[in-house]
Amino acid sequence: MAKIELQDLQFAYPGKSFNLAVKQQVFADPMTAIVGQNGAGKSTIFKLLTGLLQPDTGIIKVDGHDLADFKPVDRLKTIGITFQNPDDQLFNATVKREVEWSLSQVNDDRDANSQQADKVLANVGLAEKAAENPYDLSLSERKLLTIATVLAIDPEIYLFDEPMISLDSPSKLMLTQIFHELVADGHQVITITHDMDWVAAEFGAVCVMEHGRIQFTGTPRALFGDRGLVERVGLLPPKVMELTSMLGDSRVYLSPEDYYKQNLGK
Amino acid sequence: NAIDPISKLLLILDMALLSFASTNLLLEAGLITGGLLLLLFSKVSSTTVKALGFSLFLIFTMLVIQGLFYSKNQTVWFSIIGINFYKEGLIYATTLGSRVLVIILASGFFMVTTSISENAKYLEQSGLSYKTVYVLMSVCYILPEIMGNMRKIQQAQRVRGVNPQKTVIQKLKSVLPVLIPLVIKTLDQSMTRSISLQLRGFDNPNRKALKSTNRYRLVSGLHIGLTFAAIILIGWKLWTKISGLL
Amino acid sequence: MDRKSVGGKVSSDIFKVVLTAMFIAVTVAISRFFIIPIPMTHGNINLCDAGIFISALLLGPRVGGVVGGASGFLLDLISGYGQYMWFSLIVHGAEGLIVGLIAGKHADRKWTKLIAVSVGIVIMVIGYFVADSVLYNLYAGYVGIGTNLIQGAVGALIAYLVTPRLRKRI
Amino acid sequence: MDEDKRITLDNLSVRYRGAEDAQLKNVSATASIGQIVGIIGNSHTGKSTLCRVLAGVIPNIISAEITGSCEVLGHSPVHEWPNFNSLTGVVLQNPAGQLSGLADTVADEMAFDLINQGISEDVINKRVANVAAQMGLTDQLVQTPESLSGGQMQRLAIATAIVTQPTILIMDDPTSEMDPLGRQQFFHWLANVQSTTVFIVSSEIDDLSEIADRIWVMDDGQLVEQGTPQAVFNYLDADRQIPKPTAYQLAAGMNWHLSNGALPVTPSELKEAYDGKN
Repeated sequence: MAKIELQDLQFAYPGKSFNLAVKQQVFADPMTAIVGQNGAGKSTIFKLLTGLLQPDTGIIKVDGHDLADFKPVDRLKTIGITFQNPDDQLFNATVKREVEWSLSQVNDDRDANSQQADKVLANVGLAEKAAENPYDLSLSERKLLTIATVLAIDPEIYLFDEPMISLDSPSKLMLTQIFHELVADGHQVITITHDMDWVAAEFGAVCVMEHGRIQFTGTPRALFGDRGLVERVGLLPPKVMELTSMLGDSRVYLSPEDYYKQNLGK
Repeated sequence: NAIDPISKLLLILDMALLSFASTNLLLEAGLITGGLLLLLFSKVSSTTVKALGFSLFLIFTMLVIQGLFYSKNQTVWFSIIGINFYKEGLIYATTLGSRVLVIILASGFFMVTTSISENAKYLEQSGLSYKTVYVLMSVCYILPEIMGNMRKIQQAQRVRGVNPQKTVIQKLKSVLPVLIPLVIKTLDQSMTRSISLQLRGFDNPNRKALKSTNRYRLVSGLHIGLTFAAIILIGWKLWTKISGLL
Repeated sequence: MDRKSVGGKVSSDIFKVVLTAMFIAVTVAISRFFIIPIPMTHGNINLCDAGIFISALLLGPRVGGVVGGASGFLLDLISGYGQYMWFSLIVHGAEGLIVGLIAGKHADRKWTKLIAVSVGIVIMVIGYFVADSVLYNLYAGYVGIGTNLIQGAVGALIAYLVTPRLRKRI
Repeated sequence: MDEDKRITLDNLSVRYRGAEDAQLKNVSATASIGQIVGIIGNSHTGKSTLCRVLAGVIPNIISAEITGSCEVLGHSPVHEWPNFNSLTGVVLQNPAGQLSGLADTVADEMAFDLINQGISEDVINKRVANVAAQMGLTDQLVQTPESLSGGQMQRLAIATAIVTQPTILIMDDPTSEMDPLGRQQFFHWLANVQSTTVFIVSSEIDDLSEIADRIWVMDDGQLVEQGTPQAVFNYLDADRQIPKPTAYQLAAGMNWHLSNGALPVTPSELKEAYDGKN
């Protein structure tokens, strides 16, 4: 698994009071969620990682190499990102061509690209729609398509900005499944999300941001065990914990299944 | 704030015409000072400063180009590292630059002293249909929104490998990936917005135009006077042109 | 929103009003992002003609004219080419109006489109020749013909590529 | 019950012009005045279309073939538009698209509907202040609408819908861009709304079960279940691929039943079932 390291990272938007400062951060877990309130700096980190923004000071290293030295093509092959709104990037005439276009940015072999596109579309359940216009798909399907354009390139590291927003529940299950497959294949997945139930149930690590600083990195169990911290940074615990604490049980539960495991048969 | 928007526009027109009618540098200087004073007495915003900076840069390139290559160049005024700058070209460029400055200063004055909603209210009160006012004025609000959409789209495409930054070819190649999502998104938003405007009573016959909070003075007098001045200036310019030809 | 099911079914005065305003903004936005200054004429090459042609071909002469005039005016105003703005109002306005008129109801046909857009380019080039000559001198006017032709052609090409994909969505 | 106090859909079908399939197929449902109706279902199942019919957008603004009948509190959104329009507040999916596009400030934006109705300025100012307080936008009143975050924009869209004091409120996924705290506040606000009939599409199953009086489940254009949250989630087929409330999941795994034999769907029901068990 590729390893991302941030060192003494500083960034400020010109003319705004917001500034990001990260002293030392390693994304070591294969599945990390970045959480925090709006304006905490989550998207700014993603933009720095993808080179949309340049840090004022400090460096970002991937597997020990400075990200600033990457050629554009290598960067595409190393870090792939999908944004929250699928409509910001779809412009080709058919679903398949949309995926092929992405592939053509890193690879000139048309036949290979076409095959790869078919494979990926089948993977996200869009094989039947390959010949349709992207804008004729439902919002949920369009979102899956933008994810497919990144899956096709198969970068080492995947960044997802709010992937669950506007997905319906079957698509959410499918995406979670895809995440686990990626991790099993040795990829790293880093996700920005507001969905604490999902974070608690599926992720190995959580990174909490507030006012441009990283306030916490650790397992979901450690995070939600620290109620003071959760409240201070404006998060909510997973719903199952709201319910169990109402029942007078103050232990940490990450999902209903987690609750059965700890309480059944006692 | 006692001047109504139309009078201000006419004032801009007059100043522009005056500066075009004359080739007298002193008069131009006077007009520039006038424009500057108007601007300073109202409120200076960062956008006007930026616009001014850009036009000053433009004028500078004008000075260089005309100073070097103006067709009537004869007298060398000064030279820098062996390159000669000619007097005729520089004077000509100064005249042109002053005209540009006058227009920009006057327009800047208009923009900083008149809020968009003030314009909208004024136009609606002076009898324009609300739909026309909407088209003319909502653009000012929609524009930042569209620019924002555009930036987001550009970023989304840049991380997919579109790079509009270097050559002209790259720039052109990046047009479609940005333009198509932008236009489709705009169509989409237009549809939502038109549904929502209808739901929110846009064409409700009970609509009452809001009373403008500003009281304008001497509206008709100013209009007539300024229009008259504009006509005289145009006439004078035409007359000098024609008599020049004769 | 669910486009497939709704696309093309909203029709009302208000929709046209909103579309006009939106297209002015889009035209200004794309022109702002793809702008190449031309020092010799103290002007620039931009994409506003693409936006004007698209509006005129898709939405007709009235919208085309308003989009042309307003976006030309606004663009010059905010990009620091204030000396051009009144000329742009008239030149681009006429351009959009005429393209829309010629294209009329047959804006799908290749030749109608081509003729309409060519006439539009000619109007634009002549208009700016006059503008450059008045603002500066005849020499600037002649230089402008070249750059404006390029600008018009690029705009026409983009409009040609984009309009078929959008037509069924309005 | 008095006929005027009911919402009745009878065999309602809707097909957009030029589309092959109907978006809504023979939908029949009832609800009563003052109730909150939660509409759930997966993508492309007709939820938004149903909202559009209830708001009268179909067929008055978007044309479509419509059969069957829709009566809301004795009014028909199909036949009595624009009279019906004055009774409703509507929040559509895309919040930015719902702004008037002609407002300097958030306060102006909220006042837009009221100005269109020709209401006097004093009343407008009072109502705007009141609604801003409800939606937590008081501090933002003097900002420009574009400067708001996605979640604030959604709250502004809701504010513009309720500022006219509608008797019927129709909201299509109003919390999609809100952060967890914002969403919690919104549902808390909604639970306390008085004397308004609310139709809300949302995928927040837990929050909906807690506040809704009725749940309508859509699948492939059909209304496949309707009833109280408890009844709906207890009988909902797992094939529908709709998640159950967390309280239900917890109770199902632990075998905590209510005294009527059903599984709980809300926190208070869960507590009841838990107390009965222990």
